[in-house]
Amino acid sequence: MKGMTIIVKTISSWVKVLIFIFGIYIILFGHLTPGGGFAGGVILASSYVLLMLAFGGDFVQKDLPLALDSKLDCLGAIMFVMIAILGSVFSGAFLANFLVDKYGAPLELLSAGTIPLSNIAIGLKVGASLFLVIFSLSICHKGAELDGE
Amino acid sequence: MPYALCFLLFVIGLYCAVVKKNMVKIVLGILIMECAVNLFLVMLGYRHDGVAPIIDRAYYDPGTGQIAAGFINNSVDPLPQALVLTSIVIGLGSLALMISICIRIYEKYGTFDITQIRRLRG
Amino acid sequence: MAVFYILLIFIIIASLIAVETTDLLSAVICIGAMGFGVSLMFLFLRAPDIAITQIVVEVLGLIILIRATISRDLTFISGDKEFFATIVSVVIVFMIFLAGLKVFETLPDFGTPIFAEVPKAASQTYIEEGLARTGAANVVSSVILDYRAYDTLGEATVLFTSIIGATVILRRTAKRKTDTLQPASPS
Amino acid sequence: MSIPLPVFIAIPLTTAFVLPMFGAKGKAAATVVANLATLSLLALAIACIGQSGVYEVGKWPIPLGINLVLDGLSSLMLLAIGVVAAGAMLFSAGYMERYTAKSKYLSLFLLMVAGMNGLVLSGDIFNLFVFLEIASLASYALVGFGCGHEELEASFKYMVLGTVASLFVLLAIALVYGNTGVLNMAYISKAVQSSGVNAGLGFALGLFIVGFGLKAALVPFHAWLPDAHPSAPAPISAMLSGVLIKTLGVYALARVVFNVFGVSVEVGWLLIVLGILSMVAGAFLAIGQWDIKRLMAYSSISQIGYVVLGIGLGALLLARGDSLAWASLAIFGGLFHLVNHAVYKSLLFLTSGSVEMSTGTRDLREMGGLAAKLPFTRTACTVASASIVGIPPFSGFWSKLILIIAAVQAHFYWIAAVIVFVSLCTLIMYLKVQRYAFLGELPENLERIEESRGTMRVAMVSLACLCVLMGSLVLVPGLRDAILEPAVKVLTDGVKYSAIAGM
Repeated sequence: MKGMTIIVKTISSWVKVLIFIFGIYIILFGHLTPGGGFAGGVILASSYVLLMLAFGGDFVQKDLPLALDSKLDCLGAIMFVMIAILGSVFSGAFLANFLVDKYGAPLELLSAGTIPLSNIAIGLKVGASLFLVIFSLSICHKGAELDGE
Repeated sequence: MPYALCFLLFVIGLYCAVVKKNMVKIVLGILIMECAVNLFLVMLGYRHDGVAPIIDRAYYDPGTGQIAAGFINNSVDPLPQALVLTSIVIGLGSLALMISICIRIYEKYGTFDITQIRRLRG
Repeated sequence: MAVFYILLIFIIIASLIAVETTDLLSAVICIGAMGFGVSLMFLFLRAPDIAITQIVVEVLGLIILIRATISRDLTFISGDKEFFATIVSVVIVFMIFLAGLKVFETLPDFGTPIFAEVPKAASQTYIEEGLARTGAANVVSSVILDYRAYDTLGEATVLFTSIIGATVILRRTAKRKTDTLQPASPS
Repeated sequence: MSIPLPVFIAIPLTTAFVLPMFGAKGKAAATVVANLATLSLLALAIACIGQSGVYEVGKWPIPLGINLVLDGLSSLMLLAIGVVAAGAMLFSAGYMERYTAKSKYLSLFLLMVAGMNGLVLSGDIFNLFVFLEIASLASYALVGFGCGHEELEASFKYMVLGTVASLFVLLAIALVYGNTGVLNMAYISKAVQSSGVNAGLGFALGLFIVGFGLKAALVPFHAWLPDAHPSAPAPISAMLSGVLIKTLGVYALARVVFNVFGVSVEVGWLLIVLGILSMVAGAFLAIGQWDIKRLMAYSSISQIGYVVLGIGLGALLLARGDSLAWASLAIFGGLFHLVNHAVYKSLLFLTSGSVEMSTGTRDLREMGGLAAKLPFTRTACTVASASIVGIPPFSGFWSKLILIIAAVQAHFYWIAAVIVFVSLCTLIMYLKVQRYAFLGELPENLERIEESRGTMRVAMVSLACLCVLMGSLVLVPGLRDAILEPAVKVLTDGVKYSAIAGM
């Protein structure tokens, strides 16, 4: 896939950073304002999709190789399961919020126990996996070898 | 009455998924059905002149830890919203899988028309 | 109230056009319009969380859908299945619709949620105690990530499953050719 | 309760999330890890026999949180899933070498197992839907795993019907929530008892029956099964026919009908009619098939009919207030047939996979005389066929006998006649398999074939041994009281399930 004109490239390389930061904001403030891990993760993915559309697939491959992307996907999922299992280790029940009341006061950024951590894990997972699938779909027709074996 | 319109949307999606013979149209029908169910769930929790289930500083007293009665008595139902969030994600996942299958079938058969894709007898 | 009717009728018209148009790309764009209508509807229904999620999902979903339809030479496909089958399906679907209309009389009226009528409903507890017990000011967030976090674990797994499934479906070579030690029968 | 219930979900999920990282080089290690996971699940399921309990996830009391419920029916299903998953996973270790992306295959397999385990343990109706979707999505992808023409087509058909079924279930859940305001199944049951089944709940029940019926491939909704099950790789066919349609279809249906809404005469008759339609139509369609896996897939429709017939008969008798003993006998027959079918149908699909791997074809007309070349496969296939046909002392005989006795005692003589008739049809179709595949002349191009070996052989032989021993589940009182009786009691108790909710 070839890239677009220089104007589009320049603008989207700036806009991409803004979208990325906005996605991180949505994830981190998920327990206080509308949004959360899922919406933020989709926004993270869309920033890379924008980059892919503007610069072409090969450019993004250098920035975020598919192998790394697929590992990030697994990593996010494992993080979430680990939070769940740690709940049963520290608090005696699967998925228990074992960090609640340990830090922060209500309505502050650092509060709500494991909820922000879960948001980060989900955001990572969703962002990586959605980018993975869109990228796979876009290189599919070129006959390129996917990250199989 | 809004419920009935929502159900009409569901039925339109069902009609599209059952009757159309283009694979992408079938996928679109399923998307419409999904949207209708999500909308229906959120509508179940709506309250006239309600407020969104998010506590901001106007409703919260940090000193006593009390939540204002204006929030407790007027908030819309948060539970269906949580369910819909889950079901939207499920919908996106199945959309991705379905479109992948569609694209591969198009590669193999060169068409989206399910009446021409008949290697298997039903 | 009026805004809900306007939006619902807009959504229904958009979906009807999407169903009946013969051009796939227009159909996909109409689905996009429907999705944004639904997103606005969520906003007016006091569900900003879902409105945000719906809108970003709609954008990504449109990208996926357009990927499927664009640069396909055969986008103009009209017509339905055989006439008889169509009539039968339409009749069945219409009967489901008529049966469904009766059902909505049993629900509480629009605008009076069920949890207000049920004593000690879970939703009321979430609203009253959610902040104190979980520390999250966003009650929806406290429900999906604490009270019902098990659902969210399942949801993340669904996404993981479908992505693994999609990459499996899209891979180039599926079967090895090395170990066919038997003489292949002419099929 | 000694075993924390989330283990049943946590083990397969964690393994499935780790496996894709192994990639191509760690294929052998990935296979070992996946087999360890399924074996440990089997061990845990055995340890759970006879236990019961409720686990509140995240320490939230219901109805605030989600609870996991282990009762007789759940532990029976867990056991069936554990046995079939362990056998199929062992078989895939050798069989799946033919395909690429094996680590992703293993991951999807475990996700499917996790979905089914989560479904049978869940005590919350929306949570049940989420796990149903996990298992379904994994199975859609696995049906299309070969990426050939037929596989993709079957997968698309399966996926469209499956997604529509899931949306019906979701709409039903929304209606139930709109009417009762709760999602926990015990609380819904309590609310239904106090309010009665009004139009909204009745419509929801109809949607549930259609949705789960689509997943179980009962006859008006069976269109996807004869394409999807043969197209999948053999171990996956074994999983799909062996446990998936039962967990997603029959178990969920039984749970909703018996424990949540309570039985009624109409629903009982509906289930009986669906069951008989499936039995007869499936058997007739199966006899005409020449593709060995397609024949077995149609036979699955027929056999699932027996299960639904038994459960429906029980529901009818319970709703009429007839003798409890005959109702529980009918349900006993249905559930015992469910377990039997899980074991012998998965064994049959594994043997068909072994035949296909050796001969390279699935067409019965191109086979013949394989008995000398494939002794292990032949023995396993004969044992499983004898079971499915119902030759005493194999297990299928006992479950059919129990169903017939229950039907006769309830004065439904025609149902007993239909059961005998369909058994004869089953006999014909499996005699056909034996005759054309294993006996007769060996075609020239099959002179040099070899028997499958290693783990595939181990899997087939152990399942065949189990098939022979299955009869003891009903003949040995200790085993019967430990495994089947509690499951029957869960269904006959009906809406007493709501006791979990407290007062």
